[in-house]
Amino acid sequence: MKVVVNGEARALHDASTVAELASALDAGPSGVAVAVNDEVIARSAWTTTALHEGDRVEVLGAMQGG
Amino acid sequence: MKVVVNGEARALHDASTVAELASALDAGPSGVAVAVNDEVIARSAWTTTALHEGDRVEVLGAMQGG
Amino acid sequence: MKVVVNGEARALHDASTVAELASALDAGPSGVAVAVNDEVIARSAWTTTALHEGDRVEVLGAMQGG
Amino acid sequence: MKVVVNGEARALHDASTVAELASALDAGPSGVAVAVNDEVIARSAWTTTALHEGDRVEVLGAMQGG
Amino acid sequence: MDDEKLVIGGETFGARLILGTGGATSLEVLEASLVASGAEMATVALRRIDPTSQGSLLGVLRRAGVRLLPNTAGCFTARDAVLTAQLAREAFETDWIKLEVIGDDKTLLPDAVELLDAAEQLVDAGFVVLAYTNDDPILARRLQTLGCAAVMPLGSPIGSGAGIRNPYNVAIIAEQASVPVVLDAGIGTASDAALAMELGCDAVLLATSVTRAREPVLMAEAMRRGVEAGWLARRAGRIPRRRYAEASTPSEGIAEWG
Amino acid sequence: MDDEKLVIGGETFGARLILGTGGATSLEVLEASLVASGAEMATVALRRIDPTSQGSLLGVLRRAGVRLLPNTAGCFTARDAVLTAQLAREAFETDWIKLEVIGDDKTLLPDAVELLDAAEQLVDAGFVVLAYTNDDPILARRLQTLGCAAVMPLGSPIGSGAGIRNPYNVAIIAEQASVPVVLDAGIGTASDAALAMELGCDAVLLATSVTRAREPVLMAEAMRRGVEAGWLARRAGRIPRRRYAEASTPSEGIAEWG
Amino acid sequence: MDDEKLVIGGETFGARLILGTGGATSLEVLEASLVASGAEMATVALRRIDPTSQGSLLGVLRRAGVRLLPNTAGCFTARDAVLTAQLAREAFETDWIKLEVIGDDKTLLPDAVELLDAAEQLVDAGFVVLAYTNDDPILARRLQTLGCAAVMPLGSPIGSGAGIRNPYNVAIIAEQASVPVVLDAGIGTASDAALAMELGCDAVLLATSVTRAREPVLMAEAMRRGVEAGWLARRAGRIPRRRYAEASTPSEGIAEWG
Amino acid sequence: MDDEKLVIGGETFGARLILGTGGATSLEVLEASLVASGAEMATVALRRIDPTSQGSLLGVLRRAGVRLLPNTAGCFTARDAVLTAQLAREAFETDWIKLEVIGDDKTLLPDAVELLDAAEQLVDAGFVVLAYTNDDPILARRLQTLGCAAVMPLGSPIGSGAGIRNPYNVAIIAEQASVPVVLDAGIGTASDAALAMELGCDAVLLATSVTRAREPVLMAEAMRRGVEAGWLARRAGRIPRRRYAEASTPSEGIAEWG
Repeated sequence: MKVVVNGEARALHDASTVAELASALDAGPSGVAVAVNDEVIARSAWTTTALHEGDRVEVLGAMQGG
Repeated sequence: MKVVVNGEARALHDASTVAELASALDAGPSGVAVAVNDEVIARSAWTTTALHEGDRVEVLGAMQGG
Repeated sequence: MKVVVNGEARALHDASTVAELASALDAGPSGVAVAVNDEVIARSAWTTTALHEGDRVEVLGAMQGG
Repeated sequence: MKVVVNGEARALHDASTVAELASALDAGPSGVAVAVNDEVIARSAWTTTALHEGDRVEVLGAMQGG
Repeated sequence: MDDEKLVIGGETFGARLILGTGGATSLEVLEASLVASGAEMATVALRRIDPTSQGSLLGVLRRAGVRLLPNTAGCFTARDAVLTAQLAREAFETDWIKLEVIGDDKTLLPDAVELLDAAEQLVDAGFVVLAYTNDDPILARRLQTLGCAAVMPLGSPIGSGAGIRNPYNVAIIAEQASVPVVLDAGIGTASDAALAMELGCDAVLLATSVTRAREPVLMAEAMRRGVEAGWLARRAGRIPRRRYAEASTPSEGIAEWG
Repeated sequence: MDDEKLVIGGETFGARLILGTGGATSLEVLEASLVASGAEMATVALRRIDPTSQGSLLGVLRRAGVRLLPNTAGCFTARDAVLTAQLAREAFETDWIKLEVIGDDKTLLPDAVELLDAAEQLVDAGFVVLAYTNDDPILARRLQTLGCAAVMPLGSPIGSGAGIRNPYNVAIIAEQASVPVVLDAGIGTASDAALAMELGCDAVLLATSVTRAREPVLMAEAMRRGVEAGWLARRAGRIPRRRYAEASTPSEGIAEWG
Repeated sequence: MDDEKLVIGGETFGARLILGTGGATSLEVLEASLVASGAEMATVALRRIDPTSQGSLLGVLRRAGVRLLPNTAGCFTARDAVLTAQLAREAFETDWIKLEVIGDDKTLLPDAVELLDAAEQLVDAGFVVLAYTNDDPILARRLQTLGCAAVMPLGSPIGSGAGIRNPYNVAIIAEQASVPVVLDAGIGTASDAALAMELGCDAVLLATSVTRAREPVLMAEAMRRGVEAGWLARRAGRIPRRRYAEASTPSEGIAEWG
Repeated sequence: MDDEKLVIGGETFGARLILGTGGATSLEVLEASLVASGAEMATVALRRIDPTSQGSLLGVLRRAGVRLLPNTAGCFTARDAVLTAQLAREAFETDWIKLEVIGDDKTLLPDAVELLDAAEQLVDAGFVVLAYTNDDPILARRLQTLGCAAVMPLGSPIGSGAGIRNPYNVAIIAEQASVPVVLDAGIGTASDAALAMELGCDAVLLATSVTRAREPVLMAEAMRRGVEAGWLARRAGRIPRRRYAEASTPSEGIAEWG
């Protein structure tokens, strides 16, 4: 299936979860947050949240700012 | 009956209208506006608007300001 | 003889006067002042003031300024 | 004899010196300077500087300032 | 100059000074000040009538031939301001309103939230809204977007005479505006009025600085010329500010002495 | 206003703006600027004549009917300034001199020592000395005591357009002066000129801000009105500056809503 | 000093300087700057992760032992700001949020309407909200009333280094506040930071002035001392400003010469 | 910092704050203020001795280990200043002198002419002259050329607490100087002291702002840190001032919402 991750198209195998995506992106054990279709996904729900065709995923982390 | 005009109690004969009150206050043909119980009374409706016991009437005119 | 007029060398015939130099420079009847060797020469003295070899002459007029 | 010390008349026995006056004023071993008739008297000259009738003496010391 | 008139709410004004009437010690002084100021619009407040002394203020304003600009001074809520505007419309037969909604008795500074609410209601009700606002460029843009006929940022608190405390913000508001910008509050003296125009404002509204000056009529005249001076200067294109000098007299051709 | 004319060196002036001529791009523009400014006095410098282009500057100034005020621009010593003043007297048949003695090429700031020396020599030689000075009140007092006809403190460096950097000193100079005080240098725009007058100056002398403006003639007009505005405002007696607001619309008689 | 600590959201801070991390040229410089600044809280933004370079910023901040203050930089609407705050809470395990909702790309000035909306939502959702606001005292009061833990007025636009353009408004905000006031934006140099504290602010938040200084670590140290200096000076009670002099050396006892 | 000490008259100072002693309410407070300020030099005046109370001021200054800097406060002529300096040399066994020659009782502003005369005489007589001057760059240069060990321009009149009224002139003086520049007069609070250093001064001399603060010892500490902050900030190289914003948080990588 195809999803959009941080603004770029990305092919994932079916039934991928947020946790798997985060892992693929090398997201560490903390400091990262995920939203799917403008909904925040708590870290505790990453393993149980499946992604679907066309989902817009934002994977965000710390950057200098402010 | 008793009404409150510009913050002060005032006795009026029953069935007084806004127009009569305005006249009693020497309000001229223009430059004055009236509200009864926080509702604006158009000048055209002054003669047909009866006052009632306890009405709060504001009779306002031009003053230097601003 | 040679004199220096407004910073530039200039050959004059012997016995030249300030008046002759001013005239040669098209200096009008007013608006011009002359100094020779750092001395102011009054206009009334132009015709009687002879120049000498090596004199430094400043011929000055109005310019926008200030 | 009479002298003026710091703006006030003061009677001194004849042949008084600056050193004696300073001592009378409790001027310490340092921190004080003396002028007589607008002349600075070096401390080394205090004992040898006699005062005379009518001398104006300024005896100055440290004060907060600046 | 003739071809660059001030247009507010579809109406054209030759004068760029608007006079507030508050504080005048007598109607005679007010009338003379109006004339001296050259103003074509003047504010008026709405207050409970005093049977002993009504009427003549309007007479003065009519004789001066100025457009009335009722205000909502003293209102703290959108609801009071809207009600006041409606009553002013009845009393003075004009849709024009100087909208003031303040948030504080001590500073008389505008309350952005109530101001926006009132502005929206009044624009919807057909008023020509000239909105007194603080010097916040984003708020000014919102007022403009809502349909206000003019935005009127303050220079400093009403009546303070403290001039224009943040000229940068006033300049930014003027740069971004598509409706007239009127500097409204804080002017203390003529140079303040000139500066307002130089910063890009289209007009200046002031009251206290004239009415409470030692000589109000003289100050009215001063303000008129100050506004004209600033308006001309802006159009004339000022020289840049430099840190050091730039000789106005050329050094070429300078005499040399021995 | 008629009864409060500016008097310098025994001569009366209706206008309180003096125009410097430096920097004008053409004599036509200069002439139009002079007219628009209303100035009755204008400066002129003395430089080596250029046979190809002499004469017409004086023609312009004569047609404009202004009094000539020759300057000593570019002089670094009392001796050069005195010599220049003497030559100017010969050339322009006037005892009036704008005395400039500068200490530095970059700032063109006056040199107090040479300035005082030159002022003393020129006063003794019968000149009417208008002395360009920095904003030092003590130096200004010394110049006045020497017999200068006017003291002319700077607002900021010549041609910088940086306005009046130390308004306090200018105000102190004006308070203490018994001869006219002319703000001379640094004016950038009309509000600066108005401010100078409000601070207590009797006149303003400016050149670059007009001659190098994008539209010199418009700016000349702006400056004229700015000076008038400031002069009127000072006489009108401004309101005090306050930290907080002071309502111009009274709160008495305000309507009360349920 | 020990007994007058800064308390925000129930937490006590010894340092009154908060460091923004934006603009640092390297994490090493940032870390050294943090140490030099003495800051106990630092901002962090939330951006799309870059797989090639993640992680170490948090490491730096943890080593420095500072509290994380995520921001909502770049958000133009309440909705985006709230979403960003929620994600920051997930990512950084903190309820604290520096709320920025801007109205304009060029000025980065706050949008009062969206800001208030977001503040209300975030306070309701249990966040400790430090609200970046303009210097509008009425808006600041509204933010406080909504339950913000701190109000953070700007001195001038973010990153402008233009200092505190309207010190009066900042002082009014500080006078009226019952929650800490943090000057947040516009600081350019140490005297600006000192001035902020002297005006009544409880702390200063700055980033660009340190991270983009020629020597960031030195500037971090300068800012630390500047904040301390201003804080001490305010508590010490400054002398009044006078127009004229007041001798510090007494004239009594001065010698008299003949 | 260690390698950039202040050197005046061949002597090295670690502290860049010099304390004037005038105005302290007691010697105890003065002593504590000296310690808190970190000053290594302090001024002292010369006045007629008061037999009832002499001696202890010098004791305080000696205990504090500071260098004495006698002043010529109250002198209006070169002659009085020279005489005072000579007496100070006798009394305090130091060639160092803070040279003040004032022209006016109300402003206490320096008199350029008498100041230069006195400076020349004192330099010739072997004094180390630190000259209090106004903010005139040309005068400052003359003092330096005469051989003064430091030039000490005022920010505003002595004791006025009005800060630095013309920062441009102070910056120009500092740029051009080859001897140390000490800001001496007008400092009101810590941000003023920081600003003086940022403008390029090498040190700050102040008295009233500490001695007459509500809490002198606290203010002395504030001033110390203010001077350090400004000195560090200048060396750190501040960011430029901008009219508009410059984001400190990058917009790259910002999340996008549907």
